[in-house]
Order: sequence, then structure tokens, then C-alpha cells
Amino acid sequence: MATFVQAVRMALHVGEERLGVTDIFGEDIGAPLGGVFTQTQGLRTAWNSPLDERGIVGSAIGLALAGQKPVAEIQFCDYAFNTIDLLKLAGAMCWSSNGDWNCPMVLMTPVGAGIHGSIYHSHSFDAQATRLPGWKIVMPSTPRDAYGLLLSAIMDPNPVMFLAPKALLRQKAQSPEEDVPGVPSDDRELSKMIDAPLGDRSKWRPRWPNTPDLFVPLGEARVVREGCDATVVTYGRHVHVCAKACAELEAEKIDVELIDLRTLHPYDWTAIVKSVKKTGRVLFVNEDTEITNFGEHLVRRTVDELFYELHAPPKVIAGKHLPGVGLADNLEKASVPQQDEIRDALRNLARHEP
Amino acid sequence: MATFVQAVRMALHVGEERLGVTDIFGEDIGAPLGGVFTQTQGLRTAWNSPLDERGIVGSAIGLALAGQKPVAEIQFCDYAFNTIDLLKLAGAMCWSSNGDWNCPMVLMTPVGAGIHGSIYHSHSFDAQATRLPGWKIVMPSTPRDAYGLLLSAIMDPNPVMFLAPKALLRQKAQSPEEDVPGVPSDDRELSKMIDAPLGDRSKWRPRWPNTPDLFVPLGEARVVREGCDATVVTYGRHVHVCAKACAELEAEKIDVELIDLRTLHPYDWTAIVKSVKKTGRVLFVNEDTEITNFGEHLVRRTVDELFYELHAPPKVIAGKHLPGVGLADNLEKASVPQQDEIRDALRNLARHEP
Amino acid sequence: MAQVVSVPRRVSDEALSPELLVQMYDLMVKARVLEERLIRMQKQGDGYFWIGGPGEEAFSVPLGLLVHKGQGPEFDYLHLHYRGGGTMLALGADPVDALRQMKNTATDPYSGGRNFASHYSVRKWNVVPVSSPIEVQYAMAPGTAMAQKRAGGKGITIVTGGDAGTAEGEFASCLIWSSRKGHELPVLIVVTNNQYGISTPYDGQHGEKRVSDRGAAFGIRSLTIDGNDPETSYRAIRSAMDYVRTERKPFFLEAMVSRLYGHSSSSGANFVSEEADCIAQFEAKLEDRKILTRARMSELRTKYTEELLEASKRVREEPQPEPEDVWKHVFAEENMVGKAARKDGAS
Amino acid sequence: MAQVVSVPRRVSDEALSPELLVQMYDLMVKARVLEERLIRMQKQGDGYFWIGGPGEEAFSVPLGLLVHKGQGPEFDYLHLHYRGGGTMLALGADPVDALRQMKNTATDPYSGGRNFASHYSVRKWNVVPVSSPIEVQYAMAPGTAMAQKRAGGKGITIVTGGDAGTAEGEFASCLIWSSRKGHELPVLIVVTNNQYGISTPYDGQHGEKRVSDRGAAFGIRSLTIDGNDPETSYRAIRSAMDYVRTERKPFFLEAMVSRLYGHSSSSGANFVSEEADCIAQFEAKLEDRKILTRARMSELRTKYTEELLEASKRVREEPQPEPEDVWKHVFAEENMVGKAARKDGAS
Ligand SMILES: Cc1ncc(C[n+]2csc(CCOP(=O)(O)OP(=O)(O)O)c2C)c(N)n1
Ligand SMILES: Cc1ncc(C[n+]2csc(CCOP(=O)(O)OP(=O)(O)O)c2C)c(N)n1
Ligand SMILES: [Mg+2]
Ligand SMILES: [Mg+2]
Repeated sequence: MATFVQAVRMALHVGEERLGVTDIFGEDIGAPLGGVFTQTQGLRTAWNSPLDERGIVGSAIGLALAGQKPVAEIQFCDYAFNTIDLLKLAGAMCWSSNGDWNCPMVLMTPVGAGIHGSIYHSHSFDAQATRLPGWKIVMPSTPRDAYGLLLSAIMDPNPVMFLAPKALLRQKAQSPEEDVPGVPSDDRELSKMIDAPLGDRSKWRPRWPNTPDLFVPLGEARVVREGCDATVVTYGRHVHVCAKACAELEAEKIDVELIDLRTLHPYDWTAIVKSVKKTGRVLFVNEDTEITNFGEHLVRRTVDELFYELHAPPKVIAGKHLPGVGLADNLEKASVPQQDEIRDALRNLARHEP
Repeated sequence: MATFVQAVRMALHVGEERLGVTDIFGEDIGAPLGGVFTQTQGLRTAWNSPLDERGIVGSAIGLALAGQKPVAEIQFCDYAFNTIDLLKLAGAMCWSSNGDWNCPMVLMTPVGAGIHGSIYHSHSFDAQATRLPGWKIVMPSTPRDAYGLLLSAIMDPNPVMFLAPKALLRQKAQSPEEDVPGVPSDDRELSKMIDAPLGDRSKWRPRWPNTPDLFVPLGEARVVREGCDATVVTYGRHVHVCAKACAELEAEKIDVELIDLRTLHPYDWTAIVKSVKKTGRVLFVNEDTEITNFGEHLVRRTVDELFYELHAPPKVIAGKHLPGVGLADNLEKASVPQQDEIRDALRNLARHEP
Repeated sequence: MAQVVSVPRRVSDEALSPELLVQMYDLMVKARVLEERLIRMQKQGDGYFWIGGPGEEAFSVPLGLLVHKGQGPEFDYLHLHYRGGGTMLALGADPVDALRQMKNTATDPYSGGRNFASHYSVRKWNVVPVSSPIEVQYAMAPGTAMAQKRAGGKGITIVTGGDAGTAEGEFASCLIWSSRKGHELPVLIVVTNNQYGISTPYDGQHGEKRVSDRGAAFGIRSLTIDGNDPETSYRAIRSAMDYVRTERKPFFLEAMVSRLYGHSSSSGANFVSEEADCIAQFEAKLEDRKILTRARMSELRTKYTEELLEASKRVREEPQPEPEDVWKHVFAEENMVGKAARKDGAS
Repeated sequence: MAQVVSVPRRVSDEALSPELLVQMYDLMVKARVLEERLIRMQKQGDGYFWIGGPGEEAFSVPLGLLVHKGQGPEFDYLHLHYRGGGTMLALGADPVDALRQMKNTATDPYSGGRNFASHYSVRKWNVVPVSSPIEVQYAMAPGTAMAQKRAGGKGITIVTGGDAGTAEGEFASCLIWSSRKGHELPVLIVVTNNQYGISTPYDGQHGEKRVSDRGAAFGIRSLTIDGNDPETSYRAIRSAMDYVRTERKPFFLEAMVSRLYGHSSSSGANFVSEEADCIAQFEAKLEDRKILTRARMSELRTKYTEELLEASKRVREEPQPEPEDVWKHVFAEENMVGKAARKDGAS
């Protein structure tokens, strides 16, 4: 089974060999390190940029405008908050020129808490990202989706942001369905093929497995588990947290439908409608801070369009409105959604008497 | 009657003479221009910064940390999107040092559409601002509130953002209640006292009217008109647009309660609860783009806490999820909330049969 | 306002042909008349806002004439700011299109009535969309230049902006990204220095004597010229471009220019008689050298003035965008820039 | 790694007293032992992440000793990055507090268990909170310096950061804001250049030969020194500070230093034997000059090692923050910084 980060690496390899990717760049992306999470090891077009996020986004726009296909990285999304003007410009390029130009760039960045990253390695970016008209935003939760969404992102003529949940990067596919097709069944074999060795890497070359052109379409949610008592809509690492909460509730005979949104914009409203019409109860979960949060948009649209389908008030569980996520375990846990509160909220939703 | 911009100027004057303001700075803030909207004419501590928004916010933080009381300006909020990391840091200063430091700065910036400002002089900032934990955010709709909220902002030990609706800057108080106390009743007299003359200004000195220490408390909404059929909660220039819509509905015997939030964070939830409990119907209006919007937060909290008080689904009217506000009149009107759609939405709300 | 002008070293003083001088003069007048028409339209209510480049024609016109015009990395990319009208006309733009943008008609080819005057965008000529935020173009320029270095042709990237804007971090980013050792980029970095940012004078905001002094630390060849003299400009731009095209390395050219109608319509857009007028100066020279007569010159100005007045009346009748047009082009359906790049065989 | 070192012109070569050398040595060893303890704690699971300044002691210790320490604009402000442990110890910080921050205990005085190791904050000494985003401190430094220029005393602002980070726009902002003609600011701009940003070497990322070359264009006095020699550092810092204190103008000091345990715990935090070790070099000198014996020196190291090992055990028993503590200090209830400024009569 591939890990999330191996899936990203293989997708980028397919990108540069078959889909026209010309530049994979950012801080510490090139040899010898290949990214602080190993995500770009062994890639032909990977190079180290200056330590300048504004320069990274600006150059990616320039490369895209010149017909290249850049995949740029911001090392942690915590360091992207000084580039929002440039992200807005990339998203506005086509619209403000009335369709004269497009800006086909991909921006990758690791997001979220869950690894004791303290104040500046725990930020989320989904609320910000969904405030960028003209961008498509994806946030996969499995190696397969990471692979397939990244390929689709690369092929899209618009700017696409690829949010990688930090806490999942080293996680392996949990089942064959979550795996990248075509990788060797032996994990050590895969590691030997594409993970750079410790020590001197100057002679090392990866051997890439023969993985297919698997395009997970932008804008399509995935029903992770079906259920009829309540719906939980989430993405990224909270897909796994919610899955565990759902499993706990199964023991209580509460049957929750779990939707992994996968694409945050344009998002799969049809999938949400279908599920809410069935269950009449919905919880939106994400870990970004909770005032002016994307889950709140989904609640707004739910009450706007599905008010009379609801058997209980729709809920959001999100990160607390705090200046940061604290380092100590207690602080981190008190700041971002945990399995037990999700479980309890779902139980309340399912049992709620209108 | 004072204009909004005169009210700001008088508040800043009181700030520098009586409340310890040490620096009023930003692009074109100093003599001879005194701000692109004349907001800082004649002020003793006003000075021109380099054309560098990151430097402006950074220096304001530094000044604040050194015990000064800076009021910094970003010339248009459209140009603040590259400073969000620094704004986050200002908001985190007290929390991340566990209460060791505070950061008492004021940041002013003009916001919103309504003046044919095209793509880069029409942005809103309320959604962004409410995503900055550690900040207090105000957005007045009248000269009196501009004056009184700015004085409170100056006195607060925390970073406070003062969002000035561009379309209101030149608007006069519409009634004595909206006016700054202590200004001459003759507008021309006030203008002669504090508006810089055309032409050579090197010898000009303002004569400041004797205005009081009027502190409009942060966090208190204002009920602009009482009503029992529906509630509309808004702020900034849409207070006036909504007031007109309410007046139209009065003719139809629909009695709408209009709440001017005034402070966006920490906001006056008590006032909203009271009104929604009375009317059971609520519309939130703002002109920022509508995905991941502050009005959506208010809807979320409303359904979270007041679901069974509602006689109709709560609504949001906001700006469209577009990369910009277009210049042509048709385009601007199609992008930000207009009086007629607000009126229609309120009528629907009031008439809605559960 | 006194202009600091250095002798343009490394620039040949070879005489330019009379034909070229006449061509430059013609375009400079056309550009000036266009700006004056735009100003008038705005004052008459046929537009909401004016900003443009009157006073920069002696620099912007030669710049446009020297561009290697076309689509894709083999040709020059232009990252202009809002004072580039002269450059656009020298490239061959129809001045009537600028009127359309001023009147925000649906027929405005640059933005479909969405953006302010002087916010050009012409993909077929590699003119990337002008955007209002100061200095962001300097962060993007290294990107197009990287594509060009890779393409292996002679295409270069040209980026322009004002003096005050160099205080933004992106200007530093441009110097840094274009001069990395072993990764130097073919960028012509231009600053047109009118010694003002809106109301704020140069003095008191800059520690550097000349903005171009900032190039030296990065090993970037740098030069400050009198941008009010079209001959100086032409020769300096040509020699700077030759260097960038051939060496594939950055060059920093600062041109001292005038701001003849103030900052924009927000500051009144009235003629500023204290500033040097490059067209008046050039006319004296052309008359003196017997290249053009006063009569011929005023004839030309009258011709353009009348043409553009007539055009502005026609533009007034052209359709405005419809409300539902706001939804067009939020997303691109196809990769237009990628096609262009492939068409020109450059990537 | 070869170090580029310029002869420190304008810096006196007057000998430093043996007492001072011993004091510096003592603090350097204490700082190194502290970092080694922090590294060990992290490796043993008594902390989640380590970053710090081993290899910079020959610069960071003299810097701390020369600070005019106190609260408010009359005293020096410190805008440090995450390699300032030596400076903090020289200021008088208790090393046990650093252990508390590593173990993210409620007793951590710098952040109450919220922030990573080496993220100091001491209001009573004008040490502003260290924050992780690279280079933001350079945007804030002009602010404290403005307050100091106004206060009229001798207080200066000191800002430190690494070499790679100078590519961020804030570094340029600092040069620009501190050198505006007529508005020069008393800032000591420091870059400790270890020739790496995480895994990325200096070469290939910089067009400038030395980072300090960037000062010249702005008329900022600039100097690159061997930061591995505490005597050179002390003299250079003292003379730079004298200039800034007296002239009320900026000075840019670049110190070439080593990175002795790699970037952070993320890169393994193992000793890098190829880099020059300033303490080993200094020990050879001290022995040679008969100021300290090998025995005395290893005694000192043993003493600190044992003390900090014991302390780390005690810290392990200190309480962790409670979940509800996240809500503390989101807002300040009173203007603490304003009071300090007034207390010192400076505003
Ligand atoms: C990022 C940003 N900040 C502020 C503005 C508002 N503004 C428009 S033009 C201008 C002055 C620009 O001066 P300069 O760079 O010298 O160019 P000039 O207009 O003089 O040609 C300012 C502050 C802006 N457009 N963008
Ligand atoms: C704005 C920002 N971008 C990226 C990072 C991640 N990061 C942490 S340290 C570092 C390298 C810094 O190099 P340098 O400035 O030379 O300082 P050094 O660590 O070598 O002392 C990077 C990229 C960050 N902390 N902040
Ligand atoms: Mg200028
Ligand atoms: Mg370094």
C-alpha cells in the first residue's frame, strides 16, 4: 500500500512525464531533500526556490501564463497568508481579462493539525481557499484520491489548490480501494523503488511503478459509508476521524452516512442534497477556525435549500476561534475537532426529536 | 452635520490630543494631501509611509509593542490581502506569549463597493477580518458611530480594525442622532474649520470643534428601527440600503427590525437573539463574497441556538462568489446586494408560511 | 521638478534615422491625444476613473517599438502597469479600444467593461493583464522569463512600474529571482521614476539616491536615463534589450519621466505646467533639425484629436455589458496559454 | 563549509579582558549544553520539536552581553529568530525555562506550553515574542526603532534572522524603512549566515556575493564578520551598536556562523562534524593564551550538563496546561506595553 506522500510523488512523476508538468518547485523541494515531507524525491523537474512565498506564487503565475505547467509548493500553509493577494490575482486572471488569459497552475500545501505542530505548523487553509473565486480546491483523504485528484488538478486549465492533510502524509492506504493502482503489493518493495535512501543520494535514481492515468474528477464527492440516520460531511484527515466515530456509533445501532467532499470548490452539492434528503440530519466537520468557516457556508446553503427536509438543526464542528493551535497535547486537542465530540454530536443528531 | 470622513478626522484629532495616539500613518496620509479621502487632513501626527503595506502593518505592530499608539491605514482594503500573515501575528501576540505582551494598534481601511471602483477599489474585508482571532473589528455606518467607535478602538489594549465603508465616506449624518456631538450646526462652518483648502496648504491650520470623549462601546449593536415581522442584521453601507428597503416595506405594512451590528467581533449576539426571538425571521446582509462569509457564520449560530424559534429559514444576501466587482454599472449591481433584492427577500421572509 | 539624469554609459550615441524619429513623434502625439481624450471622457461622465501615462511617451513609445511582438515564450512578455498606453500604441493597439475600456462597454477587448482605463490585456501579443495592485507584476515577471530561458529563443520579459512602488517586497523579489547565480533570467526590469507616489514625493521615502542603485548588490547591470528624451530612451532600451536577449541576464533600467496630468482623475487630472513636457521638447528638436515643421506637427495633433473625438462619440453608443455577464469566464474551459506556447513550439 | 570572511574594518582590535573572555566562554558552553539537553529531551520524547542555535554561540552570546537590557523604548528591543538561545542566556535567562518550553509545561514562561522551543518572549527585557514565520520580525523592527528615535534616549532595536530568509520581502522592507532620508532609524540589522536554508545551500539562491552587499544602495553601513570568533563578534557588535546608538542610523551586520546540529529535529539534529565549532576553536585559544585550562573547561561543561539533566527531570514533573487554558489571553485586559513605555518616561 502506498502512503499519501508516495501517492503525491507518483502523481507528480506522471505529471512531469506524461501530462506536461514543467516545474515542481518551492522551498527544499529539489535534491537532495525532495521536500520536508519527501513528497518530491526523485522528480526530474523539481527545484529549490528562494525562501520567498510571494516569489513562489508570483513565479508560478508567470510560468503558467507562459504556457508552462507549474506545480508550486508552499512548505506549510501557515506561510501562505502573505500571498493571498497573489492567489486572488491568479483566480481573477481569466475573469478580469474577460476570458483572454487562463492561469493553469497547481499550488500544493500541507494543512492542518494533528502532529503537534504548535502555532505555525497547524494552520488550516480550507476557509481561506474557498474564499478565492476562480480557483478549484481539492483536499484528498486517501492515497488514491491524492493521486487521482492531483492528476486532474494538473490537467485543469485553471488554478487548482491541492491541500494535503499533514497528519495523513505518512499514512498508508487503509484498503486496496484507497491505494494507488499499479503499485507493488509489498510496501518495502515500493519504498525501495521510490523512497530516497538515507545518506548520499547523488547517485540514486527512483524506479517508478507503472501507475495509470487515473483522473479522479474535480467536483465529485465520495460516499465513504452509507447510512440512514444522519449525514456527516467532511474532508481531509477528518474523514478518518469521522469514520472512527461512525464505527463507534454502529455499535449503538446508529447508521451514519459519511461523505468525503474531496473537492471544496466547486463542491458536490448534489451528493449532499441526496444524503440530507435521506437522513434529514447533517453535521459538517472541518478543523479550520469556526467563525466565517466553509462548513458554515454549507449550513447556510442547507437551510436555504433544504430547510423543510431537516429533522434536526444542522451542525458544524470546527476548530475554535483562537489565534493558534497550542503545542501541549491538551491545548491541541481542545482546539481542533476530536473523535468523541464528533461521535456525541452525531448521536445527538440521530436521536434528536423534532 | 459632519460627514463620515470628517468624523474620522475629528476622532483622530481627539486621539492624538487626548488619548495618546502617537502615529497616524499610511500612504498619502500626511500633508499636503491628508489621505486620498481627506480623512487625515490637518492632523499633527500624520505622516506618509513608503508604498509598502507589509511595512505599514509591521511598523504598526512594532510601534504598538514599544508602547506607542499607532493608527495605521491601508489605503484600500483591496491592498491588505498580502498582509494577512502580519495581521494574524498582531492578533496572536497576546495569546502566543501567554499574556506577556499586548499589541494596541488600530488599523483603518476603506472597504466595499458602491462607487464604481472596479476590481481593485471594491473589495470587502469583513469576511477576512472576522477570521482574525485576537482582533476586534468595527464597521460604522454613521458619522457618530465612526467617531465613537474610533475613540473606543484607540483606547482598547488589543488590535482593532476600523473598516470604513467607502460609499459612506462623503455622506453626511442623516439626522442629529447620527451626527458627532459638538460640531457647528452649519456644514459650511465645519468645512471651513477642518477641511483643507484647495491649492497651497502650507500655511493652513485646522480649527477643531470641541467634540466630547464619546465612546461607543465595542461589541454593542444598534437597533436602527424596531419591527416585529422580520429582522435584518447588517452593517456599514448596507444599513442605509436596508433602511430604504424597510421603508418600502412599511408601505406594505411589513414592519422590519433593522439591526446595525457596528462591531463584527466580538459581536452582539444578545441583540440578535432578542430580535430573532421576537420576529422568528432573520436576514443577514453584507456585500463580501458569499462562500465562507461572516453572514453565514451568523446563520450557523442562529440555527444552532435558535432553530425552534424560527418561523422561516434564515437567509443571507451577500456579494456573489466572483473574482471581482466589474466596473460597468450593470456588473457592479449584479455583484453586490441591491435594495430591491433585500426588500423582496424581507417580504418573502415576513410572509413565509412555515 | 528637477530631474536627476545620469549620462547613459554603455549606450551608443549613434544617430537615429529621421524616419524613426518621425514615427516616434507620431506615436507620442497619438498617445498623448488618446490620454487627453480619456481624461475628457471621464470629466464629461463617459467613464468613472482615469489613470494613464501622459508624460511618459518619450519612454513608453520607444519601448513598444523595440518589443519583439508575438505570442508565446519566443516573443517578449510585457508586464505593464497603468502608464503603458504609449507602449500599447507603439505595439499597434487601436486607440479606440482604450476609449471602450474607459466607457466600460461590452466591446472593451481588454476586460469587457470590467476594469479601469489603461488596464490592458492582449494575449496574442504576450501583454499580460495589467492589474491595479502596485508591484505584483514584478513577482510574476520571473515566471515568464524562466519559460523563455528554457525556450532557448530570444524572447525576453519586460516589467514596468513606478518609483514609489519599489518599496513593496515584490520589487526585491524580482531582483532576487532574476539574479540567482547560475539561474539568471532574461528580464528587463524597468522603473519609470516620476518622483511621486500619488501625493508623496520621492525625497523622504528613499535611502537610495537612485532606485537603480539597488541592482548593483545583485550583480544586475543598471542604468538611470532621461526618459523625457525619446532618442536617449530608444538607444538605452535597445542596448539593454540586446544585453538581456543575448546574455539571458537581467538589466535594470530606470527612466526619469514626468507626470503631466497628476496621478489620476482622483487628483483632478489637470495639466501640470511645472513638469518637463517630452513632446514639447521633442518638437523643438524636430523643428530645429528640420525634420518636421510646426505646421505639420500641429496638423498631426489636430488629426488625432478629431479622430478620437469622433470615435468617442461612436463608443458612447456601443452596448454595455449585461448583468448576467458577471458569470462569464470565472473558469476557463480550455488551456489557451498552453496552446499558444505549443503553437510557437516553445514548450 | 568554507566561510567567507571579510576583514572587519572600522572595528577596533583592542584586546578584550580575560574576565570578559571567560564570561563569554562560560555562557557559550552553557548555551551549547542547553541546546544539547533540548535535543536530547526531544529525542527521548520529552518534547515534540527542537530548533535552536548551537553553532551560533560565538555571535549570540556577545550580542546578548552588549544589549542595553530593560523595559520600554529607552532600552534595546530584541526581535530574535529561533536561534537566539545564547543571546537569552547572556541576558540572564534561566535555562530551565527553555526546558519548560520544550516540555510545553504550564510553567513555560515564554508561551505557557503553546509554542515551540526557542520561541522566547520576555516583555520586561523588551524581547518581543519570537514567531516561526521567517522574516516577519524585520517588518516590525522599524516600529520599535521609531519609538526609540522619538524617545530620544540611547535605546536601539536589534533584529536577527538567517541568510535564506533575506529573500522574503520583509528584509527589503527593513532596509527601506530604516534608511529613508531624514527618517533614519536606530536598528542593528543582523543576519547570521550559516549558508543554508534547511536543505538549500546559499549558492544558487543569491545573486549577491554577500548578503551585506544589499545595505550599500541604501547608504546603510554594512559589514560581514567571522561570527565563529567571539572576540571578533564582540568588537564588531560593540562598534556597530555604538554607531547605531549615537548616530541613530541603521547598521547591517552579517555574521558567518555554523549550523552544528543541522536545521532542527526534523532533519535529525545530529552533530555535523564538517562545520567549524566555535567553542572548540575558542577553547584552543583560551588554553593557548593560558586563560583557562582544559580541566577547568571540561569541569564547566560537566557542571552545566549535570545541572540541566537534573533540571530536565524536575521539569518532567511540572504540570501541563489544562484544555480550558486555550481561552486565556485571546484578548488583553489592559495595556501592558503602554504602561511600560510610560513607566520609563518615554512616551
Ligand atoms: C498595493 C497597492 N497599494 C496602494 C495602491 C494605491 N496606489 C495606486 S497608484 C499609487 C502610487 C504609485 O506610485 P508609483 O509606484 O511611483 O507609480 P506612479 O503612479 O507614480 O507612476 C498608489 C499608492 C495600489 N494600487 N496598490
Ligand atoms: C515564511 C516561512 N516560510 C518557510 C518556513 C519554513 N522554514 C523554517 S526555517 C527555514 C529556513 C530558514 O533559513 P535561514 O533564513 O537561512 O535561517 P537558518 O534556519 O539557516 O538559521 C524555512 C524554510 C518558515 N518558518 N516561514
Ligand atoms: Mg511615481
Ligand atoms: Mg541559514
